[in-house]
Amino acid sequence: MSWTELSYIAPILWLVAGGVVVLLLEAFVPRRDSDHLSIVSAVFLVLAGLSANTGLVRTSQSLFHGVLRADAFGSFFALIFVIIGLLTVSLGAVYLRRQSTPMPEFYVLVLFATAGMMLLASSTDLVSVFLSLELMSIGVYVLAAIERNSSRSQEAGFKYLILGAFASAFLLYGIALIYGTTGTTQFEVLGARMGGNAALAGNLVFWAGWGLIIVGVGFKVAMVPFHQWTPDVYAGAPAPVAGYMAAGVKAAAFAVLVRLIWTGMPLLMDKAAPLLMGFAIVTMTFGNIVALAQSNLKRMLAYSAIAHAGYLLVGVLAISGHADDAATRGILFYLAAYALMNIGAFGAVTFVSRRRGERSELAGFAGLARRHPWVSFFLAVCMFSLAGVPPTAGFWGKFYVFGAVIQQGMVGLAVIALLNSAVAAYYYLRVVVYLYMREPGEDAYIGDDVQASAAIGVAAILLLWIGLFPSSVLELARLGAAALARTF
Amino acid sequence: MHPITVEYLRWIVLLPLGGAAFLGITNRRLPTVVVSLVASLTVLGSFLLSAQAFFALRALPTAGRLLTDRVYSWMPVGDLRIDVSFMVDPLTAVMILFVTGVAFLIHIYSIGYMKGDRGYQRYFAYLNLFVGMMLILVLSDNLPLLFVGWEGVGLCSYLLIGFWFEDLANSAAGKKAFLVNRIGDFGFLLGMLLIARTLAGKVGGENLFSFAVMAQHTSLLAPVATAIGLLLFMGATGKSAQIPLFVWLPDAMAGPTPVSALIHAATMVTAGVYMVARMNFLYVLTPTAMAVVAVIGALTALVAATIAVTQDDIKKVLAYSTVSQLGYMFLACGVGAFGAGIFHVMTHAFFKALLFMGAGSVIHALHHQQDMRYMGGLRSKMPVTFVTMFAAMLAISGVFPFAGFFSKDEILYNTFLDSKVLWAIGYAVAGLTAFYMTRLLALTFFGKSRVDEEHVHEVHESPLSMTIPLMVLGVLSLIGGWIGWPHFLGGSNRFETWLAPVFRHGMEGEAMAHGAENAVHASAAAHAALAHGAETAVHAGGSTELALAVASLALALLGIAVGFVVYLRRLDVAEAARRAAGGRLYWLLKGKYFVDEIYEALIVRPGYWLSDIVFFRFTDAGLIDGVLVNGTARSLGILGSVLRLLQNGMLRWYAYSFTLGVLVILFYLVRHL
Amino acid sequence: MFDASVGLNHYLLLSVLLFVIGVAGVIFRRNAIIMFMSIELMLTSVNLTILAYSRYLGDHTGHVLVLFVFAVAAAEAAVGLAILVELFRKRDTVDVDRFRQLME
Amino acid sequence: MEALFFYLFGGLAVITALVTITRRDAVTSAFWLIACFLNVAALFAMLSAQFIAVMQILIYAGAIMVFFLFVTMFLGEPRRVRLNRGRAIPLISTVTVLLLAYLLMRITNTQHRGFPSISDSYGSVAMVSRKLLVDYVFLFEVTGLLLLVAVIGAVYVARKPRTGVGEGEGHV
Repeated sequence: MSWTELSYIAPILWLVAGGVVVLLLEAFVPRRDSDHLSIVSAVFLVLAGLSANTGLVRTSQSLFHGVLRADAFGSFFALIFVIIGLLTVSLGAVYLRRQSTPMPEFYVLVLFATAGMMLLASSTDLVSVFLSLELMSIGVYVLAAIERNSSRSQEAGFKYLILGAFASAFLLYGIALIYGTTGTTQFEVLGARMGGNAALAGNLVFWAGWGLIIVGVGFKVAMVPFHQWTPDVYAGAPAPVAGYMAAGVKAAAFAVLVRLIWTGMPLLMDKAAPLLMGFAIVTMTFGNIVALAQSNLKRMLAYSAIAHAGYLLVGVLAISGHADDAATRGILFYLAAYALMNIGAFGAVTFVSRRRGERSELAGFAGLARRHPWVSFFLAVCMFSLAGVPPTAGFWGKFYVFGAVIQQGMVGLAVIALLNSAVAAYYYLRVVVYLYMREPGEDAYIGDDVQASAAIGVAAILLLWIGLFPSSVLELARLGAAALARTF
Repeated sequence: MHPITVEYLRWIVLLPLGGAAFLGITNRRLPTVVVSLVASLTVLGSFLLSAQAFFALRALPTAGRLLTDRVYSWMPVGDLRIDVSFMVDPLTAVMILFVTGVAFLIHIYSIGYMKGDRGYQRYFAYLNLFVGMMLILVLSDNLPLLFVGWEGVGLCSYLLIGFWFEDLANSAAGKKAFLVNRIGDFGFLLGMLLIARTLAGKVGGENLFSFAVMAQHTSLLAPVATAIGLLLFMGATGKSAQIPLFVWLPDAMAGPTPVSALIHAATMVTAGVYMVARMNFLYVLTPTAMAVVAVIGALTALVAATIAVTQDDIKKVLAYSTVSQLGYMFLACGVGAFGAGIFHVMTHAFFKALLFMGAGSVIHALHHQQDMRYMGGLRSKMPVTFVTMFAAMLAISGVFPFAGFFSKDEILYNTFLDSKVLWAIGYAVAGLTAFYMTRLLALTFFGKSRVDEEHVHEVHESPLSMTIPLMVLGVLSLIGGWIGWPHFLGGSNRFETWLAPVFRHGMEGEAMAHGAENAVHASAAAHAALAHGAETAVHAGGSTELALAVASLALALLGIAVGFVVYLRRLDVAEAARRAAGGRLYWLLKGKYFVDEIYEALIVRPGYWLSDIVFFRFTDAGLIDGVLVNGTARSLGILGSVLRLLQNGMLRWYAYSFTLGVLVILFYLVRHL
Repeated sequence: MFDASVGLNHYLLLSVLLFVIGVAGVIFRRNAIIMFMSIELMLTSVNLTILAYSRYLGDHTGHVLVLFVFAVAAAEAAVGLAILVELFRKRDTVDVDRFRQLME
Repeated sequence: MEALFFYLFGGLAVITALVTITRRDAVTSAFWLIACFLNVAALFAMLSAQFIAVMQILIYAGAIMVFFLFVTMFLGEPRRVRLNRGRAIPLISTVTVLLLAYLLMRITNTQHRGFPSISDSYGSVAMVSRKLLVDYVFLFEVTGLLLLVAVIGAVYVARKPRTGVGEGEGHV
């Protein structure tokens, strides 16, 4: 553990330091409100963001005996997580201000869980994958249950934890089987051994290991049928946390999935493609169909999250393993856009919510545009982005991912995905209908918080900005994808 | 040949968009005058810039008529370089001129029409946004940017249809429009991705979606041209309301009348035609796709026209008429006469916008009465509206020398060269068009007044801001076609000549595609279109064209005559016919106006059978409404409600289904290894 | 020197048995605490697999992994039981079938 | 001799595990689970993982299970949370579980291999700690962070809310 190595993981260290500082501040400088803590957290997140991506553009450095890898792929995700963290902290501050009891642990947990996400995205060892996944998850379990006065929140946390631990056991089983059959947990060695080993290709235990790892990661990305926690937990957790989960946990899990797929290319794809294809189709179709029947924004977003997991899996299927892989690039871009639109959408729930009870029924959003034209506009942008309407970032995400799929010759799969997103437009659109074209009812929601609307605004404006000028984000995504190609 | 860069092209788009942003940001806080000025002046600015571009273009030699404005590199990474880049070639010049021109007139008209409406500012913001999006669509030099405009106009159309959102049916209509368009967009997007797949990595880092690059690489596209052409056309059927996706347009008439005039007559619905014409280099590679375009166009024209005959709602008549005329335009593109199609797009924009705005004027005067059964005799009370609408009627019916005559004649002539059957359909539709438009005029302006007693004395001509646009468009409906004065009448068809460079590729490509035995015929068409070329070809076609023109003029006049006779003189006959025909027919027409017995036997009954049973009830109500629109939504919604029962909150069930998933994976692995 | 009677597959099969018993506990039991303990059983059974493979490979990575699993199990138990206690205070039950405020 | 111990401890582990998940009341279950873990620890030891075996007894059977017991008793069990018998779902789930067992066994049973001989130092504290504190020292630190998060979380959730605002809204 040299200083050089530590300097590569500076973003993670900043976050951990930030968490500790917030913890100490809370213990020794107690205050009634916790706004100062949100500022401290934001400062450390910014420091983490600034320290990311330094000198990693063309290098790919193995760290700590192959446990982590510092490369552009990891730093792309580090930047995403910093943005997610910043938006979550600012929405969380709004949420915390409304609570009767202080819960400064919110910031600590967000910082630590974000560190876990970064670790996960840089992990190149199955042991490290397991540990950082748990570091992230445990933080998020508590975050989901953070509203102590609400048994809904705690039920959400508990359900997530039980199912998460259940899934972890399967993931661990998969790791055990792969370790046993290959004798290694390190991605690089694993990739090398898979490359020149015919016996391994026919080894059932080895493939069962991969299958169980897909189960474990599939749980985190909400792949059907491992998705069941998603609607309940999104609905029960406070909106800022739900947004954080939708954006961050999904991105981190896809990061590790993409790294794993690259490690096992091309053998893994040959074997797993039909299986993954089935899961991808079922996942997006199920998510979209059930989302049609939702009348609650948070639940709708949960099912939409499932559907988007399906789209992303379609993208994963198109990973070719060649240098300059279009699918990987598309997935990275998609995840960045997806994170913003979800945080924006859940932010709107934060915006209209009150101390007692969260407000996320669609009916309550009726006519919101008259009272809050800006927030409505931002929310509409998020919805259009989710639906993939140009020129928002969501359009480019879909364009890139599905384009890569077609380029790989999987036209049928792309057709299914595109039909799915055509259906999906219906329920995203319904939100816009409510915002702009419905008379507000008696219990119509109103919001008053400037900070919340600013956070949603940042997300929406970034979405538009990325949609209009996608080149910078795409360049980062390209570097990230290229890092994988060069490494393995 | 290097295109000339002119930076003002972007301002054609940015002016209305800026206006929309300004009006949107200062939500409901500006005085009416400021709103009106900002909204209409930005569009006027666009019009003036378009005119400047047009004249700049005209000053250039024929082969070099291309202005571009590359704003920035949108997507510069890897194989897929995409620019935000605008261009004006002769085709675009025509489009932007009439889009901005008509839009400006409609803005002026709206100032009067929307006076006192609560959402005045919001309305103009949407209208400006729409114009901006439409201009992006036609100015774009590549497909993805065109798609932005494509989706953008769909969005604005949706917003404007649902403008009076107090009426729930309106937002439902908006939803229908959006959804049908999404189905079309699905095809469009897929087509675009197929192009990317075909061209990626083969065009050397250029903007592979730009029309120029695609046109240069038609040999690469040729193997998949049919698939791409059909997929893109699927998008066009959605946007331009063709079979089977035409159902949204009549419902879309729920919005304010100027919106119908702008979006559902003059501009947005023609986007599909524009796109097909723009992609002419691709379509000529694929006779199959061309045939599909032509057949769909002809069928839509016929079906919509027969439906229009039976409608009582004045806006519904115009809506179906629009669908029918759009069919004409596709028919033209399908037979390779892209120039004629665009010509009809332009003339149609003039007279159909006029018809809608005239109808709006009537509706305005009658306190939102849209049912023609409660109109009549308005001729003397609304003279300006009457005269201008009469001109538009003559134009759409194809009476010489009104605008519609020239464009319709050209379409029919070109169709005749390609297929006699399609020509016969088009010819019949021409007669039907004259008939139902006459019916509309007769019921609205002639005969005795059937206006509600309470309002009958209040009926008066609309204010100047509404009548001036009517008059301008009336003049355009008369003279707008003269720029395409055909050779056989001693003109030089300057419109065709003007567009010829754009469709040059197309003509050559078609000659290649048709193979040896058809090459002569195809090149004859090419020469006819190039017009100033081979004198002999023109001459040979001249007599046929003249004969066809006379025939269609005769049919139009016959249609008009029959229309007037039936609806002014023989209403008693119609009344008797209704009783004779029994309740079923009454149910069909839901009104008391019936066509003559002969028409009933010859046209309405088959037309009814065709339109109502086959297309309306089956296609629209059953298939489209039931399955596609509500179907996807409702039946999937029901399925969704069932599936969400899986989400029963039972932790153990979640763990169980999780385990089932694991079983599936393990079972798969055991079976396949 | 190979032990002919008990080999790697014996340990693996035993581990499968324990794992599936754990899965059964999670699926069948309504008592949240027993459910939780079943998950601990699953983790332990995986540990057995890991150690068997480690022994087979003569490698110590598995040992390290098992130690980490201990830590993770402890962490999950601490957080999970804490949430459960709070839930119990509000709902007065540990029957997971009655944790159904969130559904559909 | 080794086979005998394997079947003895293995059999006992399976039996105690089965008993664990079939007891009505969680306290009893916890005791049986501890018994199961002790048997598993013996199996660990047979796999030359002496250090892990000790840890299994100390941490798992000791600390973690004591924690379970403590919480269970704190909650005032038993609350008549029964096994639900006689419903359709358990039948299907039984089939599912048996299928899972069958598939996993069929998969793992392909490894028909004995154990190679290894050096005496295998599994010793020294060897394990070298691996842990050299190769995996970074993850060792991460584990510390993980436990810190768990402690913060657990303390936060279980702690009586500090009703600083005096709203009196805090639930009991």
